Amino acid sequence: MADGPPASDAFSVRVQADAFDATREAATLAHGRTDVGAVVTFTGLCRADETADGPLTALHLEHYPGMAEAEMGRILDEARARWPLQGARIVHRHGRIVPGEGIVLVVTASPHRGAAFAAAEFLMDWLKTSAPFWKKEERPGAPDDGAWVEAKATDDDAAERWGAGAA
Amino acid sequence: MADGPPASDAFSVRVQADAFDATREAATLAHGRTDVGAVVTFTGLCRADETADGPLTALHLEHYPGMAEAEMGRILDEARARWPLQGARIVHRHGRIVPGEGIVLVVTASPHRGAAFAAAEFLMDWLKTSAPFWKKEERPGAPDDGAWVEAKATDDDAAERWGAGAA
Amino acid sequence: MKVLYFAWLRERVGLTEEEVDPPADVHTVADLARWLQARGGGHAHAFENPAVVRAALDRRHVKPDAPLAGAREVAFFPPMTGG
Amino acid sequence: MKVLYFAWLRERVGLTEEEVDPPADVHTVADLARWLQARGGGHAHAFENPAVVRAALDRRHVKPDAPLAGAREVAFFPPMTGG
Repeated sequence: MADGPPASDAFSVRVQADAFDATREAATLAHGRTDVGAVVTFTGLCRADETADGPLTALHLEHYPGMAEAEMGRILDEARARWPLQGARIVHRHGRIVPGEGIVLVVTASPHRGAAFAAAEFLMDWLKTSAPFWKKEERPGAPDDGAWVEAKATDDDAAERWGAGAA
Repeated sequence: MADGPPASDAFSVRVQADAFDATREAATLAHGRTDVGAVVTFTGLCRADETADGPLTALHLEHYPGMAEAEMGRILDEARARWPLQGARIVHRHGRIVPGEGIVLVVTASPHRGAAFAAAEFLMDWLKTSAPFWKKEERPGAPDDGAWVEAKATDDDAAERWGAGAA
Repeated sequence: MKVLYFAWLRERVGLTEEEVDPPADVHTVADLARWLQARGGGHAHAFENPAVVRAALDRRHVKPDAPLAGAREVAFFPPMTGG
Repeated sequence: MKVLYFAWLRERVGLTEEEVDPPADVHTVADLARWLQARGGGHAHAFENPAVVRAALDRRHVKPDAPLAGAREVAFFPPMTGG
């Protein structure tokens, strides 16, 4: 802990319209520390998928300001209660996001690799199902220029495997 | 795939004495691509742990040149056979590494987050148990100035859960 | 009581938020959804399939049987698709 | 046949590698380890507990019962601790 950032900075959640720098976010979490053994970063990116209605040109992310940050903070607290984390960060974008850009970033730091991996997966699984964000496709060839993305049953399953009561 | 790097560059293993830039390695894997949905990076760091013999001042990593790269390549091939990866990179350092520095880096890119996470964990678990690297502690207060790190049964268990025959 | 709508519920209702003053027999979140649906028009369209509508009370997820009991802000939205 | 040693096996043997010419009855990796151990000195110390010695033939992991059969490079080392 000696020269690490104060505990309050080691854990944070953020919602922003701007692109994030996954690399810098991860670097700051362990920077100057000598007690971290494992850092896991997950970046979820917008993919340029193509359907019968043509290519996706962007995703529009709508969110519930205030609740989004609160819910992300609750998910982070739940992860801290389950694993020995030294730091964790969630950055989620809103607004228009084009293919190739990052949508969400999760970073976890722990003395042990198993905890860092598990916590990162847990955070992503719960973000998918409980953070109040909604994606709408921008697909110029589609009816109404694109539809709301539907929630996947597989995402619910992924979140459920961590057990009830989370987040 | 359109403007991504050629497939041959998307998958690589490297052993080096120099420090690596985790952030840049991850960035290059998805850079300019619009088909990647998830990037997971794992960084294993040298920790400044303290025992009755005093603080660890460094780790010395010995490796088997030639076999190390070959074995890392075989592990990577096994991961590619198991998950739909668009890119993966393993960088492992040898030589003297001080607390706070990275020892190993694994990056995986996939259309799907589950595959990216699973492949990164698989790569790390198998690296721990099958890549020919050995760590010796530099601990000035200890007999002989430090001992060889002993393999952990938990690492074997972690590798075993992926099933026999890997790597 | 302030009601917020998100994603396609917002589009169907045609409002991001509105102040409502439901009658005394509207006790739960599900009661409120039914009462809003009964208004017809965009509201009826938004709430036509209650099974796919999620709700939050004062920015916390709740089940349909949650009592409104003094909540200041109720939000309705489809299943989340963030991450 | 070239034999390589790593980590504490290297330290105990006192060599990083050596050329050896084992007799015809040395068929397997385990046979070779026993033959090396019988040399005494650093070799005896290195191979005193065969259960903690791992081996590779031509840069691939093998079990102790693997036949040497024409291998050019045999390596002995403790369980790996990379990653």
